[in-house]
Amino acid sequence: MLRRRIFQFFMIYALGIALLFALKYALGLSDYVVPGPAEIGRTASVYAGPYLLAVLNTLAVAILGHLLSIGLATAVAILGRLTAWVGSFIRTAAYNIQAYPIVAVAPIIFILLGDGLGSRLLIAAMICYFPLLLSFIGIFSEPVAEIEHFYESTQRMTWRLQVKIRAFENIHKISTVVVGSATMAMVGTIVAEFIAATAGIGYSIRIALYQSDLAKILVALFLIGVGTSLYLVSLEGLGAALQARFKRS
Amino acid sequence: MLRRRIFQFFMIYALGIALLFALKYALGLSDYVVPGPAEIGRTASVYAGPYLLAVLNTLAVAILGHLLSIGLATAVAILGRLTAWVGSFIRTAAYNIQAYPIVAVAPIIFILLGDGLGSRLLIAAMICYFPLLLSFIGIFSEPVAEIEHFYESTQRMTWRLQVKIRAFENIHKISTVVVGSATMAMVGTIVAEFIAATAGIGYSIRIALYQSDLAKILVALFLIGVGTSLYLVSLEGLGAALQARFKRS
Amino acid sequence: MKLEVRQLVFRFPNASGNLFSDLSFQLPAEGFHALFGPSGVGKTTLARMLTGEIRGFSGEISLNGNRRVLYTYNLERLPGWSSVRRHLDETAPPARRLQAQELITEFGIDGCVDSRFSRLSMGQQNRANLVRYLLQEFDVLIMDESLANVDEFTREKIILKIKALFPERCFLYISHNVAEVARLCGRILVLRAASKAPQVVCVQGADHAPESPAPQPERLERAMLEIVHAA
Amino acid sequence: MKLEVRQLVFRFPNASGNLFSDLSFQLPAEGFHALFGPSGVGKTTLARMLTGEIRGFSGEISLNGNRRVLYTYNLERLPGWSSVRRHLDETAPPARRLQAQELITEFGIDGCVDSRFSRLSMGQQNRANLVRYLLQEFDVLIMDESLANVDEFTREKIILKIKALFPERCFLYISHNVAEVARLCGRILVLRAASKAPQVVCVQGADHAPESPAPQPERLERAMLEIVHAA
Amino acid sequence: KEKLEDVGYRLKWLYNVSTVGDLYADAQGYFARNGLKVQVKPGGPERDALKELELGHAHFGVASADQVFRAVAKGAPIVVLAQLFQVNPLNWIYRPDRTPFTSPKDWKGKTIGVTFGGNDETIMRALMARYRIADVEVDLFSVRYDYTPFYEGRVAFWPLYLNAQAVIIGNKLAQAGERFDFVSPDRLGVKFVANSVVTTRQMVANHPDTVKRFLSALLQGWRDALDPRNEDQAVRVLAQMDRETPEAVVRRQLTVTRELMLPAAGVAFGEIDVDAWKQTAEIMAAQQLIPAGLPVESVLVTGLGPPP
Ligand SMILES: Nc1ncnc2c1ncn2[C@@H]1O[C@H](COP(=O)(O)OP(=O)(O)OP(=O)(O)O)[C@@H](O)[C@H]1O
Ligand SMILES: Nc1ncnc2c1ncn2[C@@H]1O[C@H](COP(=O)(O)OP(=O)(O)OP(=O)(O)O)[C@@H](O)[C@H]1O
Ligand SMILES: [Mg+2]
Ligand SMILES: [Mg+2]
Repeated sequence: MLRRRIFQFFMIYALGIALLFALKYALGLSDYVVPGPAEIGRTASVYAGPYLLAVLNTLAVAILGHLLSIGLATAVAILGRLTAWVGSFIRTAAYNIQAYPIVAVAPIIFILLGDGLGSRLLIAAMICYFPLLLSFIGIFSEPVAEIEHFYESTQRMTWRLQVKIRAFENIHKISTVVVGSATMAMVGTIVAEFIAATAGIGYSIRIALYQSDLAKILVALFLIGVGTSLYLVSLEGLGAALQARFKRS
Repeated sequence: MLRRRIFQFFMIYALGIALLFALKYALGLSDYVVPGPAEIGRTASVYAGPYLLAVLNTLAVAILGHLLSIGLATAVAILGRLTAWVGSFIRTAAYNIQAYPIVAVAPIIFILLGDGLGSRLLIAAMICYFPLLLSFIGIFSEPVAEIEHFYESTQRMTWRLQVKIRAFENIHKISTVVVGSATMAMVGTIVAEFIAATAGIGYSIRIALYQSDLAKILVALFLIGVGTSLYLVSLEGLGAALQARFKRS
Repeated sequence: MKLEVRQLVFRFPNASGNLFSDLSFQLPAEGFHALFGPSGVGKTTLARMLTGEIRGFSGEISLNGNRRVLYTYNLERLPGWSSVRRHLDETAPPARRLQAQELITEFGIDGCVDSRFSRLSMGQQNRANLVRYLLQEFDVLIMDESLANVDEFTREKIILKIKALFPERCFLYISHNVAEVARLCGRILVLRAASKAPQVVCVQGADHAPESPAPQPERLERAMLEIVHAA
Repeated sequence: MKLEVRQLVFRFPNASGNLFSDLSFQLPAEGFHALFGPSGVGKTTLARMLTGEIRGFSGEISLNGNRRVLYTYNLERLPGWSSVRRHLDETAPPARRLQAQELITEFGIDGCVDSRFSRLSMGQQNRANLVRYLLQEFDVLIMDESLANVDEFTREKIILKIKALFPERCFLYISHNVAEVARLCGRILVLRAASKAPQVVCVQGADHAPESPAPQPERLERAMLEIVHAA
Repeated sequence: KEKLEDVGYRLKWLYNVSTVGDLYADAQGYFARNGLKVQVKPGGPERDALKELELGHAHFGVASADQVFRAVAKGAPIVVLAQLFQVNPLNWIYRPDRTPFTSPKDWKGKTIGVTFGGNDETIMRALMARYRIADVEVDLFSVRYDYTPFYEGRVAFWPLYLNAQAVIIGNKLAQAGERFDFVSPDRLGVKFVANSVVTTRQMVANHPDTVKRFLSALLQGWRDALDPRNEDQAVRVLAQMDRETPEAVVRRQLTVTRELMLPAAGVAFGEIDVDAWKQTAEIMAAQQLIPAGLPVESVLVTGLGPPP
């Protein structure tokens, strides 16, 4: 699994680079538009180390943000199931806030939260939780009649039970979305770092852009890809294990 | 429906503004940090017109991008169902590319597509399609045994049929995600405009940010909210109509 | 305190004709009774009306204080996160844990209740689900083909057990097995097409009870004939 | 070209004991036969082995050229995007459209096939699904309680129709109704607990066919007794 | 040992050469010696020192003149303590071989990059006004952090900071064997003030002593950081905070920074060029970015800094 994913990622990355080089030599773009292999190698040898640390830093925050956003999505989705008005109000709120580009909201966030991990986490979570929310709303708002009938007709149904039933019936879909949203957590964190300009690989990317250094960016993207793949694999492992535990006996 | 959504949005917006004002008067902040009602009113009277046009412009692109991303997600999800290796390769690709912050990839996109509508659309679609993809992969990769058994055992199953069956069984979830992802399309377009374009509300927001003019941003956010709500409502209407068509007879 | 239905008239929206036109019957407050009739005649629909799940009919349904009408059908499932036994324990009132075990044994599912519901055979699923309901508080329990996938021998055992354990409750058993209902049920409500009048014919069954002598063959014969003719 | 099973041994992973220990039987290449046995004894499992869906057993199953073994069960559903009739038309080979209509009428679902599957009553769903399979090419069709929710009268009509239309095919009918299988089936494979040997006893049924005189009561009696004793 | 006074200092941009003096003063203990414990916080695109001053997140900050005027115009209680850049580092890079430049007249018919809403737009419009170039005569291109359009030659003049990016971009072009040069608004007579040290009126009124001690330490730090004799030290200090920029580049950047910051002989470092501020205000007023007749002097607090 891990081997495969990493290998596949390498292939994809190589493909991308190849495409860039093809373009470079086809259009005869000079080194400052698309850096040559030599320069990329040089950059890698210098920055691989520090960037790796930055990526790990980012990954740590991303994992936190991911957990946060899972919690957030679950909460909102459950509230969104509430009686007509309140529920739709909460959904409207979630949707509308989502429609605001983080870049526009960021200054306000900084005013309210100041800088530091707080706003970084919040921004990451805000970017990552929405895909989760959408699936969760869809899943939690769709009854599973053959199972729920008993609890309904014996007045045993509580919202927790209902959520549990629907979540369990859709465990496969849920784990797909949760695993997949890990990448959103990653990108969310990077963007947060990018605009909050604190630390992590997002910060390095910002500087690389400022220095118009595509080589650095390519190195960063490579490490981000590796980091993400690792996280994805471990999550998939976790998900598989959990599902197995339930399929057993 | 429409009335309710718009009303709810107004409430949410009012809430946000109230919060800011509370902050303003509590800390005695100048109009520069948090603009006062007068200031906002003045800005609105001047910029409401042009910003409205900008929002409509953005909305148009967003709708295009939304369609694009729905197609993209469907395609990738269907390909992702392919035999073990290819499928997982495509998923890996989709996931890893997703993990790249658009800001970091943007330069490459511009090199490839130049600026203009092309990259604007692509960026919007890339930001919006992933939530769809996640749900679609989850849905399309989960068999519906009681329905598929017949087609499997009579060698009638084609990938189109399979997708159709699974999509139809999950029509509720799908329409939830599709409708919800409209907001992603909106934010995606705005971000795209923010980093790329010279038109649309995202572009206006960028300028307002440079001028650190919160009043303008608040006006923009208001119009974005209205635009998004309208789009959401029409989509929900559409979805309901479609579902009704199938529930009939 | 009998259950009574008067002049029920109903048609499904977007259905061509009436499903029920002037349907009336009574049911005693106790005993094990049957709702019988050809497939598609409206048994499930009628049941869901008694529970109030389906509305929009004219005529009246008076439960006369039978407050708790439960409805169970053969397609129900138990959640998958724990074994059938645990679910039964969790949903049974503490006072009835013992009875739960008794039912499990008598219904012949002791061997499989420790695995998850999805692993059970259809008949095992039917029985596990039914046990669940029997452990609840109810005045009337409507069993919609709840034993459809169980073999006849076990089925009779189960029904006799139910009659023995809950003599004061009212059961309405939907089944397609003439011999079975004729032999084991008290009243047999034979539901017929809306064209026929009366739409419900009530046949007296042999109402065979445990520890009582087997009903005479001719009595059974008669009941069965009445049912078949009515249907 | 008979269907033959020799010394089948199987246990489910994480199941305590063997489900099948040394199970053997034969089935003629033609005719309407039954697979009978108490709930939970392994009928469905055996069926899914014949179709190759369940593997990991020892012993051998030789279809002897019965290439196309189809398996249908009573919980199957038709997709919801168009009416039952359209689905039947789409899945029937053009040559058999007429037969499709004939089956629909004979099975008594003409009145409901124009609505979507989810609207049908359980018995109607059973029948609609079965029609689908009968219109396919197959050598052996295993019907796992495919008529469980249909009334006995209609059920007999359906089975007789099937026997009349497809005399050269082989059917394996899983049912819990002793009288029915004794009356209508040729061979009745009675499947028993793994503890008993042989695990399958083959009883000769009355194999009643359309337009043939009703089988004598005593013959039926005998068959039924044999079945009950075997089980 | 008496405890130091805590002070927050929000820079305008990320740690880079334009902040070397701020970091130097901190690293070399100048603040400490003046009894201050200063937290030097990096700025950034979404950061605004002025807002943080008002919110009390910081006591001092760095902002450019246009930011200051925008804030003051909206009633922000901001005052300027010192002016770091004597010459605005914002320039336009171009390739003389392709688009020779002698006077702004040469811009006619060319594509010029500006950040719409940014101060480079303001400066460009000021230049155009000064040299009577109508909007229609040039083609303004909206720039972002990605230089591709300039690299590909689609944009002839591209805005950048002479002491920061210019060195890096210059290297790239040089490596590619291309000649390049810069258009300096300052030399063309447009004096538009850049990074300056700011604080709130309350701060000056209530804690004049703190302000004095902070300012003298800060300016001392800047002077020494830019002193060629301390270059190695300055480079080391900066490298602590900004690992991303190679040393060689930093040294070049320092040289350029000196030229832009060190005042004429006899003028104290950090001296506020009042005329430049007035011109900045006029330029902005002319473009309706701020109301005309803003009381410029009242924003500038002179005479707090140490003597030359
Ligand atoms: N939602 C619906 N809309 C329209 N017609 C319906 C709907 N539900 C059921 N019907 C029709 O109403 C009739 C009665 O259905 P019902 O399920 O009550 O029959 P039943 O007696 O339970 O049959 P069975 O014994 O097969 O379960 C059937 O003909 C069915 O097609
Ligand atoms: N996946 C499984 N894992 C473990 N045990 C199983 C599994 N599936 C079925 N069983 C057990 O195997 C036995 C046979 O199941 P099967 O469904 O074949 O019975 P059946 O004869 O079809 O019963 P019914 O008439 O009720 O349908 C049952 O006791 C069941 O609990
Ligand atoms: Mg029914
Ligand atoms: Mg079975």
